Amino acid sequence: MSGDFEPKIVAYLCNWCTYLAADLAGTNRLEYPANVRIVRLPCTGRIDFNLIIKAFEMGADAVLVSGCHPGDCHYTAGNYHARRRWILFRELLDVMGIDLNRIHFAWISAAESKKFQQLMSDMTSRIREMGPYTGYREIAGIEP
Amino acid sequence: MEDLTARTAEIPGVKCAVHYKYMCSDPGQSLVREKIVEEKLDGLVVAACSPHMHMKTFRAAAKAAGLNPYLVEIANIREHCSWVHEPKTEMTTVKAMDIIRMSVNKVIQDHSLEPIKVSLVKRALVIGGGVAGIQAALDIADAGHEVILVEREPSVGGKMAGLSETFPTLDCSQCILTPRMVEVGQHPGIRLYTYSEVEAVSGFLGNFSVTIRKKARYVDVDKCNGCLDCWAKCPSKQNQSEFDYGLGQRKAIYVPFPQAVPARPVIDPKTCIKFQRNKCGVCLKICKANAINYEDEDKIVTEEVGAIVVATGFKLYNIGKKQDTPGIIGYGEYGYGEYKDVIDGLQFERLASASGPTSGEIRRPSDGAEPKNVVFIACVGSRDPAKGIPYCSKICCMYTAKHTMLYKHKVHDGQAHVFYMDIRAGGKSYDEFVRRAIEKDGARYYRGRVSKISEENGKLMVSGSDTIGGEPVEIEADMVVLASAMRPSDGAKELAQKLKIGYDEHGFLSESHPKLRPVETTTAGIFVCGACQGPKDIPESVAQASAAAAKVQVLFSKSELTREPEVARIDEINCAACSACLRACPYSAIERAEIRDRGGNLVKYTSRVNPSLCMGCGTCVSVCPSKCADLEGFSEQQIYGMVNSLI
Amino acid sequence: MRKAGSFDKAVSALRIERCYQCGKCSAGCPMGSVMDAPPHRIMQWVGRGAIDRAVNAESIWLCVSCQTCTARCPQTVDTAGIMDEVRALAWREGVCSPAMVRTKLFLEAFLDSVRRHGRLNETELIAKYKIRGFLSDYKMALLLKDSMLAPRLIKRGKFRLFGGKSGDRDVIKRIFDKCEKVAAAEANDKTPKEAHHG
Amino acid sequence: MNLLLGYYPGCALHGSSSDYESSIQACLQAFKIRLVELNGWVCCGASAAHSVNPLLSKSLSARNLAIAEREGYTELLAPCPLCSMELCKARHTILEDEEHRKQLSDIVELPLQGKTRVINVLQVFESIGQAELREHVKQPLTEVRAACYYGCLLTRPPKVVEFDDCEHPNSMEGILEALGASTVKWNFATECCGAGMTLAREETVIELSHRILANAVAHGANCIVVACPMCHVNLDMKQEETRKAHPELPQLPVYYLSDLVGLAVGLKESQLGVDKHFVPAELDLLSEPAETR
Ligand SMILES: Cc1cc2nc3c(=O)[nH]c(=O)nc-3n(C[C@H](O)[C@H](O)[C@H](O)COP(=O)(O)OP(=O)(O)OC[C@H]3O[C@@H](n4cnc5c(N)ncnc54)[C@H](O)[C@@H]3O)c2cc1C
Ligand SMILES: Cc1cc2nc3c(=O)[nH]c(=O)nc-3n(C[C@H](O)[C@H](O)[C@H](O)COP(=O)(O)OP(=O)(O)OC[C@H]3O[C@@H](n4cnc5c(N)ncnc54)[C@H](O)[C@@H]3O)c2cc1C
Ligand code: SF4
Ligand code: SF4
Ligand code: SF4
Ligand code: SF4
Ligand code: SF4
Ligand code: SF4
Ligand code: SF4
Ligand code: SF4
Repeated sequence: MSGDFEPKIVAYLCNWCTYLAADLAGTNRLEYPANVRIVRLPCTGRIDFNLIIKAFEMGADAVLVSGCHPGDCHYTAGNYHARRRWILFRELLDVMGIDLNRIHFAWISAAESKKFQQLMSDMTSRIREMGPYTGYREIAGIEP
Repeated sequence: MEDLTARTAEIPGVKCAVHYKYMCSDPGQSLVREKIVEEKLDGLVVAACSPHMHMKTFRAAAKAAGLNPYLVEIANIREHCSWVHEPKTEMTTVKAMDIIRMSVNKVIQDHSLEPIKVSLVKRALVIGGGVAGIQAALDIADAGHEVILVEREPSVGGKMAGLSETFPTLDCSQCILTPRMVEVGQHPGIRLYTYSEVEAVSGFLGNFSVTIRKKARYVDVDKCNGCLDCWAKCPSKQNQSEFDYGLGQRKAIYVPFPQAVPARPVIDPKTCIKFQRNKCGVCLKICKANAINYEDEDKIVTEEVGAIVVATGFKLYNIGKKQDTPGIIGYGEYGYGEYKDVIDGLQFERLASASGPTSGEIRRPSDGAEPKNVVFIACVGSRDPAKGIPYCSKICCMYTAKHTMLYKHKVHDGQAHVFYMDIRAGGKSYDEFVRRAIEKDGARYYRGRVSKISEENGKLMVSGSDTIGGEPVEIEADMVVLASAMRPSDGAKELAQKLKIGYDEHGFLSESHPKLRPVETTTAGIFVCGACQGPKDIPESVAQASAAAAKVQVLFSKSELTREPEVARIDEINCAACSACLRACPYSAIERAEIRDRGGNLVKYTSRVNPSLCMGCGTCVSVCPSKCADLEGFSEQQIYGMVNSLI
Repeated sequence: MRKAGSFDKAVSALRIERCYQCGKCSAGCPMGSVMDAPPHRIMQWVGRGAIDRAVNAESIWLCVSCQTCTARCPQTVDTAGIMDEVRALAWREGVCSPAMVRTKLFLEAFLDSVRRHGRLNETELIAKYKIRGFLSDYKMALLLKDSMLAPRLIKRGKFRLFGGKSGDRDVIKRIFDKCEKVAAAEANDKTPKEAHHG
Repeated sequence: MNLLLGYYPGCALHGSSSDYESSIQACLQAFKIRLVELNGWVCCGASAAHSVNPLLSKSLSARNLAIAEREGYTELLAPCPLCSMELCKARHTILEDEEHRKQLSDIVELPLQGKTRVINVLQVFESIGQAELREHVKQPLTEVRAACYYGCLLTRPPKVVEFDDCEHPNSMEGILEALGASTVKWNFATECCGAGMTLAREETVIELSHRILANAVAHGANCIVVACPMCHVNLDMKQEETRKAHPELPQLPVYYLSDLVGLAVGLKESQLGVDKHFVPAELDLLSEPAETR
């Protein structure tokens, strides 16, 4: 563990699935580290590339994007579009020099509160070990 | 808590912050209302539980106090914070503060929104007049709404009108269907367009405009009194009857079957002597009502409707060589179409039907003899990926069992043999029904497929397998009945494209969700029922039809439609009209539009969101390369605002 | 459980796992009625890993490779191809149902001839097959059978006593050697005998 | 036509089925189609090779394909359907599976691309076309009422050989009708005769052959037409034994398709090798009722 470092994780969650899983984790009192900040979105289809960059720009150490399982999208195909775009983004982000290990995609349904809890714990300790993300600021030329 | 409240009050933009233990309770809500009025608030953040619990509650409270309900945000500090993190630690408090700050930053960017109001035509269109369409039309009409029923054939009734007796109760199909057909024909709330097809559809939920082509009947339905004298006298009588699937004959002027609704004939110009050789004209002379009109032409009518129910049913897979779809392959090895005594299930229904070409006696087509050994083969086409149809047709196990019973009841010394792969009889009293066919009516079941059928001296040699006995079996049959796969009816795909609804790789129409929205399509206001959505039997078709009708009534129970205003909008001035959004939108809510100046000259093209169709998924926002699409309630600015506040 | 070896790979490429035991292959098989285990049963055994039962079946030697099963299989299993694979496995392992030794001998004689000449020498084939067949089961009838045909064949000029020879006989031998080496390697690749059952 | 085709005779045509070879050679000559035998071809291994070592089977066929390619043939005629099917199978593999292609090329010690298409005798006549066939006819075969027998391999497996409808083929009927012959509808056109089992399982082959012959007779045929040396062996050479087991079966001449084309264009029985058949097959016999034969 690297000292006192507490990572900041921004989570973009689909309103109909993973956001509800997080709610259920609450109802079930499933404890996990308090490092995540949840942003509610109507659908993972709404998540664009800029939002991920924005989070890093604002000092996030990692970003989570999570929505419904394939085929379960509340809006029929939004998560499918998200997945397709993600394939493109990956390349782009990679070219830009963004550390892809700091971006995590997941499918978590409304019932999978345990999975949400697990992911939050795992992600927090993983990022804690990786240390603060300075890469983006370096790329963007932002003063730390 | 008090500490949080104090710190919240310090966030820029916050006018006041108050603490109350049960904000959602009545006293809590009145506190909210008081503060809104007292402090003249133009935004409200409730830091409490999940928005899924009480967003509605607080929006209502805001509205009651004169604040636009879409200026309310909820900071979820319970489920997402206090219940899941170690209590009373610095980290937990910091997170709670972050959540509140994020919500405040979001509410600052909120707009007043008004629910979208959509007018509503309370008239429904039902496409397809099989048992499903009939049921849906009657249910909607009985609820007091107008129905327009469009049926492609000269009569309503669909496949069920041609069935003999029906599983699982063996009641006579026509006995139960005919009264319903008559009801449809006479219902004051139902306008029937038979021999008609939907040509085009435009508009959206509540406001569809439908163009219908009424094919030329050459008989004026209004003048005709249904005496059928013309039918009796028409000399052109040796034409294959579509209704009897080629086993019987019909005249050139005909009703498909005696109980047809409407009981008005049509002339088939392809077989009418008048049309072919300009002779005859008997029907014109004989008709006292002056209803015959050889000059009749197709007519186009337009109807406005608020909802559409699609019930276009199914057809059977063509077992013979010729196929209409690439990738689907015929069963050359079964000789259907080459050997007259190899027939399909619907043909057998006609043979067994009292109103059929043999008056219900089982006679084989080739020579009219009573077949003493009949082989029934299940899963013909179905569950056969090599032929292009991987799915189970669901009804054939049941109707095959039924066929063996009908056969045995009519030919007491006959023997029915069935080749099957699995017996799929899941349903109330269904398996008992199959057992009855085996135990009481003596059908012999062989578990295995048939490899080939060939004809030898008037006998059909059926080479099959008994995989349980573990050996090939050969049966000399007098007739073979193939339970061929159910496929969507002709033109279903084209219709789906007109309606902008989905269909699967086999052409069955797609429901919005297989479990929770089984009769809705992804297009609001359009519903599906019956076998057009997937293989199903009569009970299921009817249940689904009633469900679709109920959904239509839910829609029609309102005087106008309101929709959540959190929809997308496009900056039309800057839109590059690249159509990326249009293609990505799962609801086809975006259309291409023109911007014209006052002189009517085209300035530019743009994409435009139809707020009546937009469901607010936000896909368009993220695909737009020029950042011209945005989503109310989750706008770019709002989300940035939230993320910004993390610093 | 058997270890996944080259046999499993080969039958999997021929889509054994798609077989749903409909029996259509057996129903159309010209040899189905004389087989001890019709093709669908061989497929079942192979599918569930009871390879021992499959390699010991008479059927695999009765199959005439007519492809009827493959052409009609609703699940696009290459049934005839799998029959070949099972037979080839039996061959490598030297397994053969006693009643089928004659067929095996015939194949052996055939390949011998091709290996030596690059082409089939029918006289040699028949002579070898008959003598070996006789030695294997001492059936005089077999030895005599068709010997009546031979003179008539020769009379009709339909028989070339000294069949053709291919010019590149060295290459042929190398092709045989290489293929047999691969087969031998595959035979080693499979798990020991006792693991053969399902 | 003036066509040159690569020619893969296979062992049967150079062995006991030499009459088939003379028939094809003579017949195609009449249409100015020249067959050039592949230099140094090897046996395809027949059912023996793929029975015991599928790789060997593919390799032997691949060797022949490689030779054909080296010699620049776009089309290779393999009159024996078993050879033809084996060659098609190997070519299918070569075209679809790069890794396998490399392995085979390695084994056969020649470059290998699958360029040469493999065709059967029917395809040659089809490419000549009904019109040209009709033009060449000197003696219309009006006495012939043929049962066209495709056997099992000419059309199977459909995805590999890509020829005609595998359940109800009719290309042979089309060719015969152009010669003025009539054909019968019957049920065993694609049922297997037992093929190479002749030696090893004679009883079975006799039963299978009997079904075929009897069905042809029952449907009014006065002869059977084949395009396969093995079918000919089982139906013609073994017919006497079949009739011993089934005495009610009348004698039925068994022609190669090329025999009939040749006879129709005016070639003599001896040129084609028809006189070498076991069952007498002179054309004028066909006008007599079957019972007297
Ligand atoms: C051999 C057989 C036996 C059966 N026996 C039984 C039984 O005993 N019991 C049982 O419960 N079920 C039975 N069924 C199943 C039963 O037939 C179906 O469940 C039922 O007919 C489905 O009704 P439907 O209205 O969805 O479709 P359909 O009956 O197919 O009706 C669809 C109607 O829509 C019309 N149409 C199609 N396309 C268009 C278009 N583009 N525009 C306008 N109109 C159009 C058609 O003309 C038709 O009238 C049997 C089926 C078969 C094949
Ligand atoms: C092991 C298993 C797995 C399944 N998996 C699937 C699957 O993967 N997919 C699928 O589609 N379906 C599945 N199902 C089927 C599915 O569970 C049922 O179809 C569905 O639950 C039926 O819903 P229901 O509302 O009719 O009945 P229920 O779920 O039984 O609900 C009935 C409710 O009524 C209440 N109740 C009962 N009597 C009274 C009374 N007298 N007064 C007041 N309340 C009463 C009960 O307490 C209960 O809450 C599965 C079923 C089982 C057994
Ligand atoms: S068209 Fe005339 S004759 Fe025919 S049914 Fe109508 S009224 Fe009667
Ligand atoms: S005019 Fe045509 S429809 Fe009328 S009676 Fe004559 S044939 Fe029949
Ligand atoms: S319902 Fe029965 S007969 Fe029909 S496809 Fe399914 S399993 Fe086969
Ligand atoms: S009872 Fe259940 S498990 Fe058995 S056949 Fe019916 S659905 Fe299947
Ligand atoms: S928000 Fe979704 S439904 Fe609305 S227009 Fe955009 S993509 Fe279509
Ligand atoms: S994606 Fe953007 S630029 Fe392209 S048409 Fe849609 S709104 Fe206009
Ligand atoms: S036909 Fe195909 S699926 Fe059916 S038993 Fe044979 S191999 Fe299996
Ligand atoms: S290839 Fe073999 S198993 Fe298949 S049908 Fe022919 S003889 Fe039977």
